[in-house]
Amino acid sequence: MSNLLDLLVAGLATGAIYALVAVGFTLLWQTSQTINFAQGEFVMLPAFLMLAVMHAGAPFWLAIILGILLSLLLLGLGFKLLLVDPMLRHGVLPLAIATMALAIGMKEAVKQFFSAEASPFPSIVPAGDVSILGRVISLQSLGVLALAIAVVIGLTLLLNRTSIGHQMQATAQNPTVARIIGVPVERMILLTFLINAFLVALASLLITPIYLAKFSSGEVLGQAAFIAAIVGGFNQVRGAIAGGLLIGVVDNLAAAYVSTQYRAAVPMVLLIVIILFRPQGLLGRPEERTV
Amino acid sequence: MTINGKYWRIALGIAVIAALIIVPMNFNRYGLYILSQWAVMTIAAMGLNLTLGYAGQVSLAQGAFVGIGAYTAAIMTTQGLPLIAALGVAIVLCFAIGWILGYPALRVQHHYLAFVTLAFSTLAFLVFRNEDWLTKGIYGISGIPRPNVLGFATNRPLPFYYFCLGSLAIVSLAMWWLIRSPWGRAFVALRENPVRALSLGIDTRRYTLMAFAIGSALGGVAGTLYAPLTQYIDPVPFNLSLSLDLLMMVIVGGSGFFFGPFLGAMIAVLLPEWLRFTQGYYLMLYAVAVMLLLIYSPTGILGILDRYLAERRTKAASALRAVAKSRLETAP
Amino acid sequence: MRSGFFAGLLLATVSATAAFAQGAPIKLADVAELSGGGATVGNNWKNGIDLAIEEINAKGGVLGRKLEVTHADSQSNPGVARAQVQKALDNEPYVLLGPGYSGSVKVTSPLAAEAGIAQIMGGEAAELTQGGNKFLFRTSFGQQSSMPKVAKYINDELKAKSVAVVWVNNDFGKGGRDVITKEFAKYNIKVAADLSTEAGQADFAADVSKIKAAAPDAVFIYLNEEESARILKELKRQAVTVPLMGETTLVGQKVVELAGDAANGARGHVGLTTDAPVDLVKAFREKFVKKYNYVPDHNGLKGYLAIYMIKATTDKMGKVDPKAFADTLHGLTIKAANEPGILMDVTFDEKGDIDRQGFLVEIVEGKQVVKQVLPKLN
Amino acid sequence: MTAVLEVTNVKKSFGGIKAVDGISFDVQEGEILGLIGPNGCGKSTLFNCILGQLAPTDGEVKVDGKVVTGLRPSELNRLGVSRTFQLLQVFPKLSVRENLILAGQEHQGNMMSRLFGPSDAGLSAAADQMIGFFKLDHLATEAAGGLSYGQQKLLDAAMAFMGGPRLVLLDEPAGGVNLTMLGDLKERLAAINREKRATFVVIEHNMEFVMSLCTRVMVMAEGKLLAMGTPAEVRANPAVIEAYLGH
Repeated sequence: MSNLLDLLVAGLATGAIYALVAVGFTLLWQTSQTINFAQGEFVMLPAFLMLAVMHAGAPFWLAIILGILLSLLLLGLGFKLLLVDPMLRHGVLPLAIATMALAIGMKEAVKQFFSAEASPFPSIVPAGDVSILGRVISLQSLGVLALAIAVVIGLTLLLNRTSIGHQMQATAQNPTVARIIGVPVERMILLTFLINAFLVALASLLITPIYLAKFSSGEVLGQAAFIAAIVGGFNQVRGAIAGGLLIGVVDNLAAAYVSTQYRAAVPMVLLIVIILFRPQGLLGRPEERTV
Repeated sequence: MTINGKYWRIALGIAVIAALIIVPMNFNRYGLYILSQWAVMTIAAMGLNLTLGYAGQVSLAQGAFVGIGAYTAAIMTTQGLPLIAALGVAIVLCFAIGWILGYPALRVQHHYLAFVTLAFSTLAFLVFRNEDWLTKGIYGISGIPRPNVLGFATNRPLPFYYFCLGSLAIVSLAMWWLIRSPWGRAFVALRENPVRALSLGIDTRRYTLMAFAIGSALGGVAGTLYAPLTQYIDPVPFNLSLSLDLLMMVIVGGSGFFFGPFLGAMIAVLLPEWLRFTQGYYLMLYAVAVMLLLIYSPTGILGILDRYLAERRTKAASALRAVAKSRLETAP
Repeated sequence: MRSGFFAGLLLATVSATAAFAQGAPIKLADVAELSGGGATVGNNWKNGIDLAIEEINAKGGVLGRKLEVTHADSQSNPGVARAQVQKALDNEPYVLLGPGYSGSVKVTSPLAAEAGIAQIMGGEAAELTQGGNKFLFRTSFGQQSSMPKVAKYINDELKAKSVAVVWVNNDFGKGGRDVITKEFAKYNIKVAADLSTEAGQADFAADVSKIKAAAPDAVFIYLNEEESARILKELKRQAVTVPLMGETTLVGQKVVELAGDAANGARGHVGLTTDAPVDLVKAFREKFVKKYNYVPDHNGLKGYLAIYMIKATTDKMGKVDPKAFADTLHGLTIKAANEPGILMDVTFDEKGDIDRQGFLVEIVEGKQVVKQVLPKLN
Repeated sequence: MTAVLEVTNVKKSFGGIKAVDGISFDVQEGEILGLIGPNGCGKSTLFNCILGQLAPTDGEVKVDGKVVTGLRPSELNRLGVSRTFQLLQVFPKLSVRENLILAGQEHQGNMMSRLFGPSDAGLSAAADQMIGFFKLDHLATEAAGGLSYGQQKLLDAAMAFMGGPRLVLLDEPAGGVNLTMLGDLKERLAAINREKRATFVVIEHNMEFVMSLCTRVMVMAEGKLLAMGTPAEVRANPAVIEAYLGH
């Protein structure tokens, strides 16, 4: 039983990471029908940007700020202007495939220009542990969990309580109508790309001390985030959060109780079951099909 | 297309086929190996092109089907069974699994389908790796024999290349027949406009499943050739990246074009060769090139060609129309 | 398109000129995991090769002839490795170097044997040298020589009766796991938990809690560098205090760098390490860091040694003879006193396996400390 | 005379909005029924419910006395119910002839004969006849996407007739078609109606077109049936004038 509790806590900590990555993923889908297959690599890159700034001699705090700014520029603005905008008219699928190519390109670029080796990364959360109800939990895990909760609250407030949020929701639901009623649709779409870039940079900052900075570290993360988004509900921020936490827990329980050799299979089976029986996800709204 | 154009195309076709038969006779073993690999990958990409390019259903599982085919061939031929038997089993197996995998395609589209097939890809890899009793797990299966075809041993690289080329020719003819048949027309209808297709009596469900099943079966065919080509297989080559590579081949060459996979596979197999001077940068350059290509032409290289020809035709047609119109206007 | 590609292929064929003309460079071919999952392995191996060749050429080469190497990328894929090796062999190199992955070695070694060209590779799987291939040589201990030493240590020194085995589920990890489980059986050591993990796995919480639940006397960890670091951190977090034992990677410099404090107390058998208490190895490490700006793992050493194996063998023959190369290297003992580049005395047996001294080390305050030197057998 | 189509109390709501609210009517063999009404009154939704493209919330649809609610559009089509769409729905990359063969091929043979049989499913002659009938002769091998809008509209209609349907539902066949073409289209539809005893239901905004082509006209407003009668009766109906001229 105590073992189970440990696994749940560990699963939630990992799941919170997946959730953070999945949230941005669903935002992009909602406002601009972008399936970003490079989302995992988007989390991998900011850490390297920060490391590069530090190698140039800057202190950690400055590296964080510059790293986030560079992420906004490259992964937000650059991604939208250079890839999404010119591709969007071709439809969902070509864009999705282009992001697959982008993922390969990003991994290779980091490997060539930085290193094929893993690098350690400083932690903004002190590396200690705390004891809660007799469970030892690392501060890093708590930090990720706290941030994930903060992001949900922050995003929910932004979307539901501010006029920008209402405009974003209008854009997500029906861009044509939104444009007619005077929503600056283009600016709202750009905003979601920037929010996504900010989220992945944050995720990178929190995860890399645990996962290490490596060119390939986005692969697992990206896949887990997709699955989380689909399982939770592609068109809901809270769905992505719930999906992330669920996948984290399921993965840990599978490793403990099913088989370590097949642990990777369990989230996949969950994914297939969800898609077959509840394609809108656990918390998602069904998307009315016109057929 | 004018009569001249038609003859010119037939002549070009014959020249290419003759070149594929004659030129490699002087090739070293590596050249033959690469060409054989190209033939095998083209078959797999043709299967995916049917699913994706003609029927419009995205699949990230083609690599897994190549794996299923390869393991079927490896397991059966190392037990002393002939490759042709393995081929039969692989086709039936992949067809059946592809059919089942097509069911999600009836419920969901696009990205969901991509993830279902991606999940399947991962599951297949895990089975290849974990089921030691069947697949010898991570150690792989070695000593896969090359077949005797019509009494000829294909141990040497050149005969084996001809075996691959012959298989490619058969598959190409079958595919040509398929896409020119009413089925091919139905697949295109399915991709272009499923709603309209339904209203014309086209059973989109059955055709979708067929597109998946036939495409997957061709993946299996490619796999049964892959195993004797490398003579050793382990689970690693059949992970997700093979599926992604095949997808890129179809997209780069030209999805929905008959010759797209030929071109795409050639680029993918030979690109490392051409870009060797770039050292480690070639994958990066490839990725960038794919993105640029997709931005410019989402239907790949042949899409560019097609657009160019279409523009020329439209220009010619509108010129004709202009002439006809001016005649009408000047007529008394 | 097509004609360009044929022209390219023809060019490649024609360019295989007379490789062994006197005074012309000696051509070596390397096929390694320069991209894909084994990129770390392959790039270290490649850099080690380049460093050694640079040194040798700076001193006038081998028998007065320069060494020249071409690197090809196997993309960590046996199918590609086979193609690249085929291509390398078509150009008739003096010796074939690589690959590093055992699976890739398995598919390529018959080709090299058929061509009669010696292949010096980085694979460690036990079975590679068991098949009677007369042209295949290791650069490091195979698992069949290192694992018995680990098992003996666990039995004699740690006095463990039950051990949890954590391994990465690829050919490297599975191979090691299979050999050590057999060795454990000889000592009647029970495998308390048998945990397969994925390459690139980030989260070891579930694995470690399984280890805790099994309550073994020791844990044997056989993972790649990053995963080793992650599991060490997790073991520390979940307060697992039993001895942690590994082979080469667990106590490597990279793991210590990545795992920080959590690496303290980890022990392992090391065949090749840049931390060996051997002056020549330390000098190698300095040269490598100076050139490439990072500390190599044992694959960097393997690549470096491969080149000096070629040099020593060729010097011994007194001529550049690819046919006699393998015969000469079998049974050869190379002494570091005569050939400093070989770093430590080494003997090759008839199977192509090596005999060299090894070390048992422990991480103490972030440093590798050699607890025991396991001498060369003969 | 038997009723080819019987629609009984069909309802369809999206969320809380009732797009079609209890419509009943029937169409006799050989009839041309016009369906008119302001934009958004539920005409196209009704079409989609009849044709199985949308599942009706309630109600029943019969074709030739057989209940067809719940059948898929493709199954309905093979029973002889065909349609066109409000927006152009030809296959732009296929040639005109290929478009027509596609429209007819599922009414021939079975899956196997469609795979192993001739490439045109034996329909080349029928397609060419249809091409001639719609006066598209010079365009037979052109890609459909390269045709003018009016020509595509003709092709779209021609495709609906390839399977030899008993009942055809046409959704704004005249929309965006120029005057000359419009005359052609009307004349062709009338000819098919006469020669093949095909039954039509036509949604159209072009009053002149509806009134001159149809034998009976049905008016919908806000999801309900407003009026039904001959063109003259409907034209004189005050409720219809009210609905069209605003509240």
